[in-house]
Amino acid sequence: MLRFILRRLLQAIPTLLGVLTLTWFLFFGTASAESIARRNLSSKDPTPAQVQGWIKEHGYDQPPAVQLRKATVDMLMFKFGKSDATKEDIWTRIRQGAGPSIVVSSTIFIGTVFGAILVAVLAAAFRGTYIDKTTTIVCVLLMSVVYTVYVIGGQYFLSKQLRYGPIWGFDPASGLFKYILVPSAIGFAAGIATEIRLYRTFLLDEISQDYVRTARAKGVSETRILAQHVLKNALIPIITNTVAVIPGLILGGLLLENFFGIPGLGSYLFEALGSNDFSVVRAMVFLGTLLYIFGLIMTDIAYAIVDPRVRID
Amino acid sequence: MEKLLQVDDLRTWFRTSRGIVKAVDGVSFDVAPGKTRAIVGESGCGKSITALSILQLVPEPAGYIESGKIHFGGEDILERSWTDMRGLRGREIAMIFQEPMTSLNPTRTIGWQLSEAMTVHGKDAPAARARALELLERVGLRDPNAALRQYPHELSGGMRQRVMIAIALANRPKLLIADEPTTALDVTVQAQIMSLIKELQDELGMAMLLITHDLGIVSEVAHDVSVMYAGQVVEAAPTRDLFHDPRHPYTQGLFASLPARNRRGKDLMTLDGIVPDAANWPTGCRFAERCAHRLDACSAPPALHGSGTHRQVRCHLPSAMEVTK
Amino acid sequence: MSTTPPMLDVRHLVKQFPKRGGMFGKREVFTAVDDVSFQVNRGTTLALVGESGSGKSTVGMMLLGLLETTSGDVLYEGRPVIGLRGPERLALRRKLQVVFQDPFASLNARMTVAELVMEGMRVHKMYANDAERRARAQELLGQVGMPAHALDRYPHEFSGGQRQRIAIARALSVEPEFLVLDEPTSALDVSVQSQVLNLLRRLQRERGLTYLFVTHNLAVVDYLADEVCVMEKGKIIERGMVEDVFDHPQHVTTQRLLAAVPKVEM
Amino acid sequence: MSPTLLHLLYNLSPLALIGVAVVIFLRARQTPLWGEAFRRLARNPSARVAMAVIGIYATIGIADSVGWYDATTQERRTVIDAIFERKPERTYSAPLAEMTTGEAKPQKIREKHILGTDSIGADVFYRTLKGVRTAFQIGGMTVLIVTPLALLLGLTAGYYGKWRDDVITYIYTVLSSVPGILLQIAMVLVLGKGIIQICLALGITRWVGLCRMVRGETIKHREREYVRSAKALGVTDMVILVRHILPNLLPVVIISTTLGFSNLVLSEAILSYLGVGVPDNVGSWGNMIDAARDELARDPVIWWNLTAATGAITGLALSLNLFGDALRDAVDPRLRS
Repeated sequence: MLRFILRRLLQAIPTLLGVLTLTWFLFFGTASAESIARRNLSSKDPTPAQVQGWIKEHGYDQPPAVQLRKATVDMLMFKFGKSDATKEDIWTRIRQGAGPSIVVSSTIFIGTVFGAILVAVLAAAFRGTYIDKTTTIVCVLLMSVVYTVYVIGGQYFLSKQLRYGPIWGFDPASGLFKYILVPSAIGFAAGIATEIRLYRTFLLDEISQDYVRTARAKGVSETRILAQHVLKNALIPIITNTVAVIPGLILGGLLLENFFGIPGLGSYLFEALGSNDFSVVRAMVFLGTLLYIFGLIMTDIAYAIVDPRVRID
Repeated sequence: MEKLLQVDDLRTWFRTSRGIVKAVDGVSFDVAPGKTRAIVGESGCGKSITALSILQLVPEPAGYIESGKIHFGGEDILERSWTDMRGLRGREIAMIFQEPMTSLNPTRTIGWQLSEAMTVHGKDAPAARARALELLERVGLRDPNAALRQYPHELSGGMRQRVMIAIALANRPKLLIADEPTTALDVTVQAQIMSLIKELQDELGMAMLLITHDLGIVSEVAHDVSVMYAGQVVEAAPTRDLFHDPRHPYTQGLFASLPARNRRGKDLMTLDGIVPDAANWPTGCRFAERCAHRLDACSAPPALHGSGTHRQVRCHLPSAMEVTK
Repeated sequence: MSTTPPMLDVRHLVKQFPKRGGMFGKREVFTAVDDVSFQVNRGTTLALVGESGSGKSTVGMMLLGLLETTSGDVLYEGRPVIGLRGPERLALRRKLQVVFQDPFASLNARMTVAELVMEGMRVHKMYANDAERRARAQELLGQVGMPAHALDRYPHEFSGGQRQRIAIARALSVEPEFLVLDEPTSALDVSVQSQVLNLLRRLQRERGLTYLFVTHNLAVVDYLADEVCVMEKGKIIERGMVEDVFDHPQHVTTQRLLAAVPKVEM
Repeated sequence: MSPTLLHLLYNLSPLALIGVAVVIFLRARQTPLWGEAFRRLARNPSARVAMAVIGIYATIGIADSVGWYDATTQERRTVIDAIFERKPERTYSAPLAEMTTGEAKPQKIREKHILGTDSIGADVFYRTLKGVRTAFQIGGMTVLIVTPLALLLGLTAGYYGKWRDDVITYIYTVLSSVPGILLQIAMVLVLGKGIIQICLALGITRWVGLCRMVRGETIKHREREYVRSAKALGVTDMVILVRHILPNLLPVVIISTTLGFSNLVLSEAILSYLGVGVPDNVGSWGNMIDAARDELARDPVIWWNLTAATGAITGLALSLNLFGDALRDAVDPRLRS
């Protein structure tokens, strides 16, 4: 197993290098330092002196070799430098933001996965009946609504009209629950439909397998077939489809956090977008990628654990 | 003699986009205790659906049993609900399937799947475990102890089929339904599996319904044969009688089309044309279109003449009808 | 004792596949075909029999150039064929054709029968135009016993046996001399199998075709083939005239194979 | 070139698009697979409703693409502008309101703004209609980037294998390692705002999924007997790819493209909200939803702007999803007997 993990980590290196090249190209290769400076400077028509001053101050005048180092080696060492806009240390902000983000997004994640499994199992158990059909239609409807509408509408109804939670802010000391209730509910509603549809397909794929017929011929009840045979097999694609996003939960939700004033990494990125803060966006892109690659490795490990057919040596 | 299984005028139909497909359309046969009846026929003749109908395992919701009676041990088991059938499945009537590669759950151990066959019928877990080991030994797995903890993908096709047999025989059923049990296997493995089934059948005094398209296997294993064509039984007889003296033109054609040494250099007999569409059977004899001996009478559906114990033929030809007297 | 060289001369053919190995592990290989040699004479049928995994189909694929060989030579009419490229390879492909096991898989469902049968003629620039090719396709379909209206239909409108005839017509369209028959009747019912076998026999008689018949069905071999090679684990373990091998099998595996075939007692 | 002539040429593009679509449809109907699929679709009531709704949207989009050069304003005016454009009010009014509020001399506006006006007085119905073309542009152009790219690379990687496969797989592994939304944001940030930029950003991130699927399917088909027998006949690789394998992949590609289209329409709204979407001067549902955030926070609440945009975008996405699902059912070989 250790060898397997080690090998998988080694395999991630070329991918990581590729991503570093890509981010470097995106942030240093395509945009000129001057254009970055102009966008960041508050005055509408900055003088060339202002622009040059900004470039110098933020280190965009350094030779390409140094910029390449900044985009690769420094990134790998988590030396993200300072924000272009606020001059805060990016890594400090990331550490501060991880906590709130992970609280909200993992609540949503766990709720969505378990909720979706539950509904998908019900739909599969009653496949072909109106219960199944209704579920499908509701899912398609839920999937057709824009995420922003969930957030805006959810906040308006749940927080403003029904007052289930505060509209703004995050103060765990005065009770975590009330701050995460409404954002979690919104995230749950926005995300569950896709998962239900996916899991239902996985379950139905398994139900049509030959081994289910064998189990029926043995005299096993439909409930037991669903719980002991089908679910166990369907969990393999379910797990391998969800594990990859787990590390990324740290990044939180871009819109949700911003909307409810949750001081997580999502909010941080949102602010950075608003202020054209390239250095922060760069750091977040790298961090997100790193977490995702880590998630993929976890997926492979999870696969090896849950599926006896996968050989790890 | 009292019949263990008696199927009367079974009709299993499917709702499809092309209309109702009458896959099994009036099939009757019986199986005596301890004896083997083979149902032979070519692909699409309805033989597998017949087998699945007995256990009410026809794929739903498209498939359904339209009418007919299935008596098992004197009781009409079609009267039983799906849930009530569960007590029968795997305990009184067991079934093995064609595809050993996919018929076992890939994520459960052999031991687990074998024990389950017994625990769902009330055996406690330790006893089931002990019997599982015994069964694996009996069906000829080299290392039964290890096999208990193995997953299906770790076994070869032949070994998996042995496990399927062990599962089927776990509760000492009175009837085994074997649906093409050796079709997916290599010829030497086929022979081993078939002889294992026969051996265990004698040991348990079990009756068997063997579904196959392989006339060679029928000839070696079955006591009685029913030949199916286009959703119906066209001829039924004790194996020896049927092989020595096939009466239905279809059965005759089937035998004459087999390649063999003594037919070298000569053309084989062929049945020209194709099986009619199951969504739209002809009103008369369903074989008439391909039959070399077609009569005017063949535009009317022939009945299955003859007695159940001797020979039955579904044909208007005088030569076919004469033997049934 | 024939003095003419064999039509197909296979010498020490080997095919190895790399086993799935990690980046640390040594490159291990699996030998699917292990030093196989045989000859096929013009106008005869050689059967290659064996159980699944014996390497018999792999041999067929290598002869057709659908699979690269690891080592060994194949001579067709005395000329080496391995590693041919460009026009020479194309010319060889005209002479060597194949019929596969599964007529449901070997005909592209998105093409009409006419397109399927004409495709090879187009590739080899046979006949002046499509009208002539179409006429030829119709003729070929007639020869394999298919109705004329089949031309503009799609494969799924036909039964398994009919599709196999279309596949045969497609193979014949380029006027080959040698056919690799890879389990051509295994997916068919007996009553249909006999139609295809009769057709193959007739075509051999009329056109002097040479067959390499890859199969596990010993009854078919006994009926159709002149010579037989029995394969096991990539090696040929026994070869000879069908009557000799079947009546007096020398190798224990051949004996086991023959004994395992259920006999129809009539 | 005179502006008038330019606009005439401009008008030809949607018409050409319709022409191509009709020709493809008529040809596809000749083949057994699509002919049967269309018959099934025509029988499926939800597919019929979905197709009708998509048809209405498409008509609006086309009407908004056909226009002329207005000499007085020196701008392009489309059919939609001519019919539905309303003079902006000074401030908001509710749907079918009698009067605008906040006017010194309240004027009668009844039946002028059926969906009301937003907080700056713009007609909501007109803005909603203007969003249609943007949605189709973004969806359509992105699909035009995604599908050929994914097909070309997926078929190449899957069919030839070896080093081509390694390179292509590596490229898409790297791309898919960057979380999609982050990559899109980064790209628009770098490229600047604009419809083309959004399409590029969406295209670059979206082709991976389709490419991976095409590659997988191609590998499956490459081993099929029909491909082998074509090879044995001497058919060239290019012909095998285009004439044999591609037609067999089309159903999955078309279904995933339809479902992807609805996703793209939704993505535009999210990107616009994040400030990396459509420029403010282009009518888009994303921008309307963005504006609605403030309108909900004020008192009295302006809800109709959000409702109209949500209704429009959901209607289109829902129809596309339903149509995609129905199409999948219609070509799914498992449902055929």
